Amino acid sequence: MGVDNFDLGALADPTKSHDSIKIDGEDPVFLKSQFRQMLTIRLVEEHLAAMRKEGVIGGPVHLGAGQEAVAVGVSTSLRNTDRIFGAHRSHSHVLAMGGSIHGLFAEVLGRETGLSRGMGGSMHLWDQPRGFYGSVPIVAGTVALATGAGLAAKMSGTDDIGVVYFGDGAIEEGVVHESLNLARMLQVPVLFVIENNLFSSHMHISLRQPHDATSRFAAAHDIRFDTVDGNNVVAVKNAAQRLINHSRSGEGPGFLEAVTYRLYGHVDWREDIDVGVRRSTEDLANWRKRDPIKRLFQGMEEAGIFSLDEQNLCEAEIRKDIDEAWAQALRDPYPSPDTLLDRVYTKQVMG
Amino acid sequence: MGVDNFDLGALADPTKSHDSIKIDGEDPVFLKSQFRQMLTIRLVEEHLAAMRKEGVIGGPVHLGAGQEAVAVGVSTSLRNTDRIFGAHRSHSHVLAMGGSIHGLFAEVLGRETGLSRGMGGSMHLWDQPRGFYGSVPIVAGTVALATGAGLAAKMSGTDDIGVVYFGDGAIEEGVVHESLNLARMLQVPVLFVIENNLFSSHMHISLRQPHDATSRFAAAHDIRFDTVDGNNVVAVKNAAQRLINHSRSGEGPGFLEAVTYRLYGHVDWREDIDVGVRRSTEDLANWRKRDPIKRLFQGMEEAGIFSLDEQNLCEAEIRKDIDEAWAQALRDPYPSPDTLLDRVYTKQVMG
Amino acid sequence: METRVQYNYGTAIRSAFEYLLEKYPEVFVIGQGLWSPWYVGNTMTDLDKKFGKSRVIDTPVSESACTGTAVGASLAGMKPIVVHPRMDFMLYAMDAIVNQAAKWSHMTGGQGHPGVTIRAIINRGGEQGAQHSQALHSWFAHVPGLRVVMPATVGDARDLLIASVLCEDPVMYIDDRWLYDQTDQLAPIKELDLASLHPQCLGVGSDLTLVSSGFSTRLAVEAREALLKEDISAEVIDLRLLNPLRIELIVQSVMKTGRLLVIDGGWRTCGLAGEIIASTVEKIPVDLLRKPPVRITLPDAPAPTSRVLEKAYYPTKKMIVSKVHELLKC
Amino acid sequence: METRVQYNYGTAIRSAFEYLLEKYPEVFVIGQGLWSPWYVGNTMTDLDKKFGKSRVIDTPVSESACTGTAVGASLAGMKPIVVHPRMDFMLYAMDAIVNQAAKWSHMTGGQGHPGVTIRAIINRGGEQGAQHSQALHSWFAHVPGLRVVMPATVGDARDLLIASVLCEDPVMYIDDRWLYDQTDQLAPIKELDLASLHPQCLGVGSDLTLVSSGFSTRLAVEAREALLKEDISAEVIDLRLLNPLRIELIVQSVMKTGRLLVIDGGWRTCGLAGEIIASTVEKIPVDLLRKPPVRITLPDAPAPTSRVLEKAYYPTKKMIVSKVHELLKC
Ligand SMILES: Cc1ncc(C[n+]2csc(CCOP(=O)(O)OP(=O)(O)O)c2C)c(N)n1
Ligand SMILES: Cc1ncc(C[n+]2csc(CCOP(=O)(O)OP(=O)(O)O)c2C)c(N)n1
Ligand SMILES: [Mg+2]
Ligand SMILES: [Mg+2]
Repeated sequence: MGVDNFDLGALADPTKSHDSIKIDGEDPVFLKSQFRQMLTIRLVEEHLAAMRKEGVIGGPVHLGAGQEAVAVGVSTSLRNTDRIFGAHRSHSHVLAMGGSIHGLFAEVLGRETGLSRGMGGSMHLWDQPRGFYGSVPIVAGTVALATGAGLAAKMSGTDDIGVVYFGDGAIEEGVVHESLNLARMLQVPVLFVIENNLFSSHMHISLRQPHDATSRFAAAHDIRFDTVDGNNVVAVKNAAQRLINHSRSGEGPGFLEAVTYRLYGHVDWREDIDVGVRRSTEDLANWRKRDPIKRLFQGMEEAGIFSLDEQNLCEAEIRKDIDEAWAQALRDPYPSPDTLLDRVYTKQVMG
Repeated sequence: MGVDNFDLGALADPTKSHDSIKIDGEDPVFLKSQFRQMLTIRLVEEHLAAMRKEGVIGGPVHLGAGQEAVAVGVSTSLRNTDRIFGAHRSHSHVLAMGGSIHGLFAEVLGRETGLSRGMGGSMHLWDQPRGFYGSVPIVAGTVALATGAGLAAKMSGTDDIGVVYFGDGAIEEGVVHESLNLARMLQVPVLFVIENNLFSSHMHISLRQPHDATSRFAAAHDIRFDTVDGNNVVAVKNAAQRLINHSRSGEGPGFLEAVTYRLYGHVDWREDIDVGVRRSTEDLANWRKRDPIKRLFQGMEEAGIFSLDEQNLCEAEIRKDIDEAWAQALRDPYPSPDTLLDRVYTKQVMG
Repeated sequence: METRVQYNYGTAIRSAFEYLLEKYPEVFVIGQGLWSPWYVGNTMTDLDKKFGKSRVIDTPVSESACTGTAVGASLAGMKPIVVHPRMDFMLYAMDAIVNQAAKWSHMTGGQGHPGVTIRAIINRGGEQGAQHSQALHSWFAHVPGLRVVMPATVGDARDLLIASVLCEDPVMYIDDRWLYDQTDQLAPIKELDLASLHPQCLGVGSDLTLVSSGFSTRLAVEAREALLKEDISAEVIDLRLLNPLRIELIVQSVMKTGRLLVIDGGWRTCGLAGEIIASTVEKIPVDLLRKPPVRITLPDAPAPTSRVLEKAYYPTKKMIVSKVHELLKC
Repeated sequence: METRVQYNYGTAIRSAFEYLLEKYPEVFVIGQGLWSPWYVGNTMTDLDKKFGKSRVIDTPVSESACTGTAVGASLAGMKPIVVHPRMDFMLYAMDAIVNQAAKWSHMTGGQGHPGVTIRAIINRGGEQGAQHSQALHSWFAHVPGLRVVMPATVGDARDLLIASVLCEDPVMYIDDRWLYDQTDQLAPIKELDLASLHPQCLGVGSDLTLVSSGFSTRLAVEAREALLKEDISAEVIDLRLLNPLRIELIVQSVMKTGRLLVIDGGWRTCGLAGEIIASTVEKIPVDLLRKPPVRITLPDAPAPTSRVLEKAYYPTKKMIVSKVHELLKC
């Protein structure tokens, strides 16, 4: 049995793919909005990193800085009637669907005005009006859930889909394999998006799996898949669009492997340089050259549709939004301690 | 990513492989012992079927009649210091290692003299002195256990291996996929033997998986594998030997897919003709033509090394053993009810 | 007058499925054995033929993903029922049940409602042994966020399944194959609200209080009848709902009788029977208790296979009667 | 005189690992985070460097297979310890623990001995929320065949880990990160026999009995000190072993004091605290109880994240003291 493409090769090589993003044929207005979204996510996360370091944020934050192109590229083809699920590193997944910065901040600070009404923090986000059906930190915990949400869409006769973002670590959980098989057998419209950032906390993928291309499992389960440079928003967008169209038109699940890298360490603001294998200062420097935001900027600048001034203006606007949202969130109230038991069940026990 | 061999094709086609087993180059004495073992297992199971039907046996029996070539072929290369695990359909796995017919009968009857001292019945067998480390009816429940037992052998510096028999249904459990990855990463000497009999209780594999060759998962996990006609004891033996040598020599796990069919239904004596899809009278008749015992007999007879008379003699001897063992087991005592709590822990709570 | 129809516990369950599938397009069923004639007794016969294999879904052997899929579908507005033909198999599905379904409402600030129903069948006896006999209801009663239902009567078998599926919270509906042959005449279906469900008194009495659920309630009712012949008057309270647990009726009864015997078909340590005792004694002035409360449970051992050991393992009516005699001794 | 060495709870655990790995070639450790400097606090620092990565094995994110692998290795004569940095993650591994490890000895007629140790860390607080805070010890106490150990003191942290690993039965060793900073001077290691372990009295008293385990014992000890200043004399009993549960010492104590308060850091319903109450009242003549027994537990809700709710969620010394005041009133 011959399988020829089990390894990511150049896609996982940090010395490759430093070039600017090719934007031929893409709409400039659209590209600028993609850029703005990615930059927003980046600046939001940098802010969270700083506030966590200062101790203003009490709970853990898992930052996805460096991986913004995945959620932004995928969300292009999503709508707020889809059912999107995330995991522990999901700020980008919510924001890419237009989620409120203030809602995210308030949640991270445990305030009543947060996305999950202060009951979730960074690791449990909910923004159902925008299609975001939740994220949780149990690794792989949402993969079957998204399958079910996709199944629900199919049963209701809509062409909405389920989506789940998970990692190269999560695919080591058995439930993912079960879900791939079940989704395939029931022809569920669900997109499995794997952000392969080569790490599961301190463990490089080479310490955990014999090959680094996780889409080999999609192949084994007969699920249509694609593998892309996850730091190229245009590539992500195009691949996602194809797979999503496939699912919307009733042809079953899709699997998108986006190869990327996180610029922070596993949790909070540190860089985790000293931890595990193959997370060297040098690698990190190389991955910074592959920054999805920088590369999109370069591509647009070279094509003459965007300038440093425009970028600066954009950045200033975002920073203003962030500052306001943060200030507001800090003023927001905490949930009242006597609501502790209020949401265990939908209805309280009655007399 | 191209994978070319996801389907069993002719191996799963009941109209194929009716021919006699090719025995060129095999030792006649050895072949006769293989034949005797297979016939013993068959007759033991037919006896169990009859006794279950009569109600003499109180608990469920999952019969593997038709699948004898798998355990017999594999066990050829095993020794009693290996660590072999089974599942709900494991009579053959124990007997092929030389397990006692009386011990099995007594266990099935819940007697103190049984393989598991009357605490297990047909679905929980134990014969550690012969290398059999246990079988249990939770589907896939022993797959990780065998991985651990193989790891233990490696850590102790022996060249013993773990072995686990499981089914095409079991591979749908997530823990199997986790175990394949873990075994591969730790280079555990363990042989995964999948008896692909195309059914999981009433469900044909086509209702459960998009392809019928389960070894596609071994490929995805980078585990050396082979796929054979599981009703050809010579083919099973040769493939198992290669994979076992590979594991014994420190090269990690192996995966053997043996395609076969059970002649009884899922549980007890019935044939399950009316149940599920693709288990028709016609299919069953065709699979009977592919009977592993009949085909070996034909091969040996054609080669002039075995005759009908010899077969009859062999059968008569086995029947005598069976009758004696059964009679003895029926006379054996039940465990005493006041031992109910004796084996919950190795030591009782002390003062 | 209402017309009543004859059911057994098994066909009562089936009629609940039929009602739900007919009336609610959001209802679907997923689990192992649903296209089989034997997996789940007579409780789902031919539902796949009547409602189609896309609403009555038989599955690969993947308890974890199937349960998670049902949870996800419920978050997206469906009313799925996932069926586990044996509770033992659910040990593969604990993450979906305990980490996900039970917590989602709380974690999302009351916005996400995983209104999934998990039907877990207790299917023991018959020399099947330790991995095919478990009754883990006490585990689920321990987990906040789950509702746990354990119908003892034919009527409850039907009506509580319907109430479970219509409830917006995750519900463990636990039925016991040893009850399937019970029969009763049932009035037409009324949709009940699980959140306002109470335990029920199945027989008034004054000498002592018997508390139980599921199959143990059947034993308790039978024991009550036997005791009546000796002029011993036992009050039988059937819990129905184990989580959230409602203790008031039991407290009132024990205030009256001063004696409590709890019967449970699960293990003893940290089990339901102990919980009933603790919750009751906490609420009763010590001088109203005439005797220390007592429980009858499984011994703290896995289920054996051999028939002689099975006989010693499971609680019986006889054990209840003799425990009652002890309790009433001076 | 014995020389005593200064440890904290975390380094005491580490010293147990060191002792075991040095003395017993059959010991190995497998789990997530074992090559990381942060996953398991200071309890395993550099063990991989000292004993090699083939005996201290970090793994893929596969709790189910890793646990099952350890169970299988133990059946084959090894003494493995599988580490779960958070108990919550073990919900993926329930089959290996409950269907397999707990049952194998019984099912094989006492021939198979899965002497695996499962180290489950309670790692809550810090706004981590519902899936990263669970304390499921009551679940494991419910399962016959498992031994469950919950060390409260620095000495027990070390010695009970060693006893667990040397025990031929499957043992859940449950430690709590909130205890890691406790310090003590320890005498040299003595190998204990888990099967003959008893609860320990950590402070004699006559007015009431406080029962607890793990971190709750720390709260109980602190409460006892505070109460002493008010001339209230509380007896503190630390359970140590939750399964099989040994109740004698508690019964004796309550016979003496007539009052029982149980503190537990798990949920209430079908939890450990209720079990202690039930097992105690069953064994005590009702007229020896001066007051109904009382328990302090988590509220029956998942763990919240927001710091203000966390504060309301976890039991405190203050709560114990005020409950004691109530118990002693009139
Ligand atoms: C069931 C479970 N096991 C382990 C963990 C600890 N853990 C949290 S995040 C993480 C890494 C997951 O890696 P991956 O899926 O690749 O996501 P990434 O962190 O790279 O975004 C691990 C092991 C957990 N939260 N849940
Ligand atoms: C965890 C679990 N799920 C479901 C079952 C019910 N069950 C018993 S045997 C079986 C079929 C397994 O099929 P396969 O692995 O192919 O083995 P075969 O019966 O064909 O030998 C099933 C589903 C079980 N025993 N355990
Ligand atoms: Mg990753
Ligand atoms: Mg099969």
